[in-house]
Amino acid sequence: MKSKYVEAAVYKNEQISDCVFRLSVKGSFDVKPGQFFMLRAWGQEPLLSRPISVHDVDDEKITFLYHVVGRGTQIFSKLREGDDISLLGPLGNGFELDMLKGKVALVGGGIGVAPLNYLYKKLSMNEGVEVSFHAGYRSQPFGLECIQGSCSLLNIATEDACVGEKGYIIDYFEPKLYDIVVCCGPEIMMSKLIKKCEAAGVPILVSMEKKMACGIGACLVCTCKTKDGNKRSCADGPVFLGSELILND
Amino acid sequence: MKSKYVEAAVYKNEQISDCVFRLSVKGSFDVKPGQFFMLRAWGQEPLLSRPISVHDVDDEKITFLYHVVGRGTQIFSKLREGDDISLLGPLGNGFELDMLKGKVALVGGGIGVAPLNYLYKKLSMNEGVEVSFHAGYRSQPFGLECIQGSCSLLNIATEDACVGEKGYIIDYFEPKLYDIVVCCGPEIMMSKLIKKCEAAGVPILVSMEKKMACGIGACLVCTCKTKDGNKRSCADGPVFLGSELILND
Amino acid sequence: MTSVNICGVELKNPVIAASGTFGFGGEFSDYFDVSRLGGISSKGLTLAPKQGNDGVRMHEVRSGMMNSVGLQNPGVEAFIKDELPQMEKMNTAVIANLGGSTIEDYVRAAVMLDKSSIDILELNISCPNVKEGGMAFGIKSCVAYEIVGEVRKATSKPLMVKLSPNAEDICDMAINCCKAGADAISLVNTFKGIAIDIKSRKPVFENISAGVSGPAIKPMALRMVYEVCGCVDVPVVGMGGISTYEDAIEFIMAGSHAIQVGTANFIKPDICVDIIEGIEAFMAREGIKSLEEIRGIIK
Amino acid sequence: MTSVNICGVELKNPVIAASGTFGFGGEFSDYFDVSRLGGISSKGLTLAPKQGNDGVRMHEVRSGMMNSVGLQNPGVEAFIKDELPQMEKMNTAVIANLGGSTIEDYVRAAVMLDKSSIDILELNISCPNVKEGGMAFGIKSCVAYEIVGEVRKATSKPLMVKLSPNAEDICDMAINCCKAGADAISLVNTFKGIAIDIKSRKPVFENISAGVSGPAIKPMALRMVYEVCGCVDVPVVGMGGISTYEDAIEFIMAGSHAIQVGTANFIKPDICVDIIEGIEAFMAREGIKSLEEIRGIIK
Ligand SMILES: Cc1cc2nc3c(=O)[nH]c(=O)nc-3n(C[C@H](O)[C@H](O)[C@H](O)COP(=O)(O)OP(=O)(O)OC[C@H]3O[C@@H](n4cnc5c(N)ncnc54)[C@H](O)[C@@H]3O)c2cc1C
Ligand SMILES: Cc1cc2nc3c(=O)[nH]c(=O)nc-3n(C[C@H](O)[C@H](O)[C@H](O)COP(=O)(O)OP(=O)(O)OC[C@H]3O[C@@H](n4cnc5c(N)ncnc54)[C@H](O)[C@@H]3O)c2cc1C
Ligand SMILES: Cc1cc2nc3c(=O)[nH]c(=O)nc-3n(C[C@H](O)[C@H](O)[C@H](O)COP(=O)(O)O)c2cc1C
Ligand SMILES: Cc1cc2nc3c(=O)[nH]c(=O)nc-3n(C[C@H](O)[C@H](O)[C@H](O)COP(=O)(O)O)c2cc1C
Ligand code: FES
Ligand code: FES
Repeated sequence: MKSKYVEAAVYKNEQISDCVFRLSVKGSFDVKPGQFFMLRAWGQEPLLSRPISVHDVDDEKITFLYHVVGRGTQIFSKLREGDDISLLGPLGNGFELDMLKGKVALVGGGIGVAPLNYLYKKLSMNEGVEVSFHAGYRSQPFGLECIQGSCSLLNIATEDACVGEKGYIIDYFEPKLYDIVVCCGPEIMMSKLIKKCEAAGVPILVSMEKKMACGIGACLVCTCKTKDGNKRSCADGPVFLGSELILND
Repeated sequence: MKSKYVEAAVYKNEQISDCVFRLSVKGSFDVKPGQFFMLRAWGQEPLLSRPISVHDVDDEKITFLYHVVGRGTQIFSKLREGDDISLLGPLGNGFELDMLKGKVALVGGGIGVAPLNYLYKKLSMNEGVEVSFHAGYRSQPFGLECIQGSCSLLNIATEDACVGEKGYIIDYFEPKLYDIVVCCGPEIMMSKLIKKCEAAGVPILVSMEKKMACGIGACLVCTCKTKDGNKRSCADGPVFLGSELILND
Repeated sequence: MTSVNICGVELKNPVIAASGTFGFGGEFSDYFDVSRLGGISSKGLTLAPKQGNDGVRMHEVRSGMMNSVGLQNPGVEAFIKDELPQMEKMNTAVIANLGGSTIEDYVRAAVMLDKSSIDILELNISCPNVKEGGMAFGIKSCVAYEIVGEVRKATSKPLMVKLSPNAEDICDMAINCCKAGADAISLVNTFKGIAIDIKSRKPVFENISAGVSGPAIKPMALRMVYEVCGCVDVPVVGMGGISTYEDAIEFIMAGSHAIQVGTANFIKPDICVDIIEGIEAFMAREGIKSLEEIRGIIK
Repeated sequence: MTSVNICGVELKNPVIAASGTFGFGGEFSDYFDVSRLGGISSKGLTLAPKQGNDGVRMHEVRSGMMNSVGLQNPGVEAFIKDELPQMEKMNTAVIANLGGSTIEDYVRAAVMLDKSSIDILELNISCPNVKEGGMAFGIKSCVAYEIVGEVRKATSKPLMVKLSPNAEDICDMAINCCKAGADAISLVNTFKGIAIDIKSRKPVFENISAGVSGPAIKPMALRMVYEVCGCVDVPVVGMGGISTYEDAIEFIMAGSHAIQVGTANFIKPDICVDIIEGIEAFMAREGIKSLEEIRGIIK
């Protein structure tokens, strides 16, 4: 699981929804769910590589799910089979599977489902774990291929009510029913859910997305405020216990 | 022949020799031989577009021949059919076909043969013009597909003697045999040939390659020193009479 | 409404083509209707015609370019006779950009321009590519104070002074120019930089240094514009690396009344139109009626 | 031979990892053998531990980035106890980068470092991201003179003073630092810039301004290094936007004894090795036996 800088080749890159793409890269990678890679598929511009979570891994490739939002992800969206891409990783602490026992709820918002897919896959191989999946989207759901049909409980909410409940997934989510909650989504969603879980006395793990430069813990631009001082979300995170974090608002 | 900024699609891009590629772009263009386009096949970096001469034109496409030397031409070399490319042009004065009568010698050095191909094609359709072609290369010749077999006199010299005479083409070239000479190649080659032609009293046209920014005559970074003051090689050139130019050395 | 008023001159929108990057406007009229522009700042003029610098004049750098044109221009007299008549017909504000190397030359040229039909005189005290003294004006506030004062006496045209980012203290410089009579401030001109050709082991430029422009300089330019807007009361025209409407809005939010677009004109000849339309669309989207609502809003 | 001598310290090659971009070296040892480096300049230290700035700390710009870390660091004492022992084992020159906001703090920290095993003390008088006074040291030569003089008295370690590109007059600044006892000069630190979030209509950074680094600043940084090399006799360590061996050679040809690589470490963790190998290959190709042959050759 040692982190490396490697140059690899694109296996497949396909659009799976409005602005959402799935990219697979050839190679064999040993990764913990919740870890990420710094990806780069260009020479000089943009200057920095882009942090993207691991969506899936198998023997011959690693898969990422990404939302096209700006310069870097736009370049990713144009990649074709065989194109060069460099990967730095795996990075970050990832989810501690040993902590995830009993009734585990995975809660994803939008592109936040990306890392939860691989976590789900790993968890569902463990004994004594009962996983449920809760996903919220603005509109059409995506990234649920592995989960649909396999997960005993899958709740979906969409803001435009095109699938599942209408509104925000966390409004339909009851922490008390679970032993532990894992959330990945927009910061505002995570902070609301942390409060809800705290009120219910249920522990929650979240994956923080801060802007990153080095990705390996050296530059200190990606810090999160925690009760224990500033922590680097790339190296000490991106996964934090909700109870550790000091969130603004 | 009005210059425009257009976004077009790549028709074909193929490597034809070591570091030399031929790129065709879809569209119908009305161009004078010796004119060029500012090409851009990237978003932000490099900042400036790249000036490339017209190598050939037909009803459905325009063709460029280019040498991969740096950041921009490297990006060109990776283009594939259907990719986006923008073109600004045609730009520059081009060759005045009316001046080219009688025995006309076209002398190209390396990638300098690029614009001479299209000039050859146009000239060979004119009555009363007898064209010969003289091309020098470091090693393997390229860009002579139209000329080979059609041109009554084709002389080649290569520095490594792999084809034709060994050495520099201008050392095998006798201006006195011609009514007018046209040269396109490295600056040092053109300035030597200008001297040789001056000594022989034969007029010569050359195509100057200066670094360009705007390509349309506004920024004044591409000036050539002439006996008539500084001239913009993008708008007043790139074709100049050898006798006009003040060359250093 | 995108219209703005700069020292009494009404611009239909805040987008001005920057000096030295747009010639006298003619070259660009082939590509778009230049009357769309808020204004055009002419190629830098000098009293006498100038051939400009020898040697390499341009070198590309990361997200930018360096130039060493050295104020090649036909001189003020020829400008008024041969170029201004065309510029007048372009139906946009005409700004004459004036450079020089002695106070006397500046003043004599200003007197000639005063009698012409130009809308605004942009005094370039900052060209880094002229050897003889041109740069010093833009570096020391006291020198700038003197020259602006003399030119002020020579003209009743609206006087906009263009600052160099190489000034020792940009705010002090702006304040001194205003004290000396500037009606507006524009900034920034190019940053002084160098480049070396490692093969020949020589500087790329004969003058050694040259002026850096383009997106690379934007964060620094924006900072200087913000600082100057905070310390003078006259309108400020910001520039430096603007290539998108977002960049333009940033400069306006930092306090600029108008903005100039330079190097970006080389990316796409009608990029100014993209920027104007982008500003209009942004205003519509955000419900902004007048640029005043957002000008300097970050303060 | 790529080795160079900086104020008595022998570096195996001229490539030093720049402060704030390389932590204390440990994070990078996973990716390459850090003993390949000429040296490592530590994350900027202060007397007391610092949590750094709040809010957004990084914003990407064209060919560069802006940072507002604000000297987050464990403090000099913890550095000496927890980090220095590891750094010593890295078999490369250890440079302690020292920042601060008062002369007293600088002096007390320097006294502590004087007793440690560091090879060089790099005095950062130029951090743009610390509110209380940190910046002023780097702007006015007279203030710099005073602080360098006081630190000089406090330490017998080789003293390298790191200049800010925001200095009013970079040459005067360098000369004053040398007069006050600097054994070497390094430059440049980051350029002061700003960025605005046009959606929220607010500056991106809580401190409003932040430090710009990366390839975008190279032409300006190289110009300043060239100018400083022309006016001081001590070794100069150049930096600012270096990301290739060609960039490094340019800085050496401008007169640098050694160079530092900052932001480029984020592009590829072992980019310093590419630069070292590129310099070696260039020297071999061009028949250069020692960097002295090309150092300052453009003068
Ligand atoms: C640990 C981690 C894991 C991530 N995993 C995924 C993933 O699996 N799939 C995915 O689509 N995205 C993921 N992201 C977010 C992704 O990194 C950003 O969307 C991407 O960097 C944007 O790059 P861009 O060049 O396209 O956009 P830019 O042009 O750089 O910016 C566009 C917008 O995205 C925001 N943004 C830029 N960088 C980041 C960042 N590092 N984090 C959050 N927002 C950012 C900007 O503020 C801006 O609003 C992850 C981020 C982190 C830190
Ligand atoms: C009017 C004109 C017509 C041209 N026609 C052709 C053509 O048909 N085919 C072709 O291969 N090349 C042609 N060139 C040269 C071509 O423009 C350059 O090779 C190209 O811009 C290099 O871009 P780059 O990004 O790959 O290299 P860069 O990384 O920009 O530079 C690599 C090397 O090329 C040199 N160079 C850069 N720009 C120019 C330039 N504008 N002119 C000359 N040298 C330059 C640099 O000094 C450097 O040594 C022409 C140039 C001009 C001015
Ligand atoms: C090729 C070129 C020539 C220039 N000539 C002048 C000039 O004559 N007078 C002047 O005041 N500024 C001149 N400038 C500076 C620009 O007007 C502008 O201030 C600067 O380039 C920064 O803006 P930009 O980054 O948008 O280009 C010139 C810039 C370039 C690139
Ligand atoms: C994230 C970051 C943190 C930095 N922290 C420090 C610091 O603590 N002390 C210091 O002297 N310079 C610091 N710098 C400045 C760099 O050491 C260097 O001077 C500057 O970035 C220019 O070089 P570059 O363009 O190669 O990055 C920092 C730069 C960055 C990007
Ligand atoms: S991105 Fe550099 S420390 Fe996290
Ligand atoms: S490239 Fe601008 S005038 Fe020729």
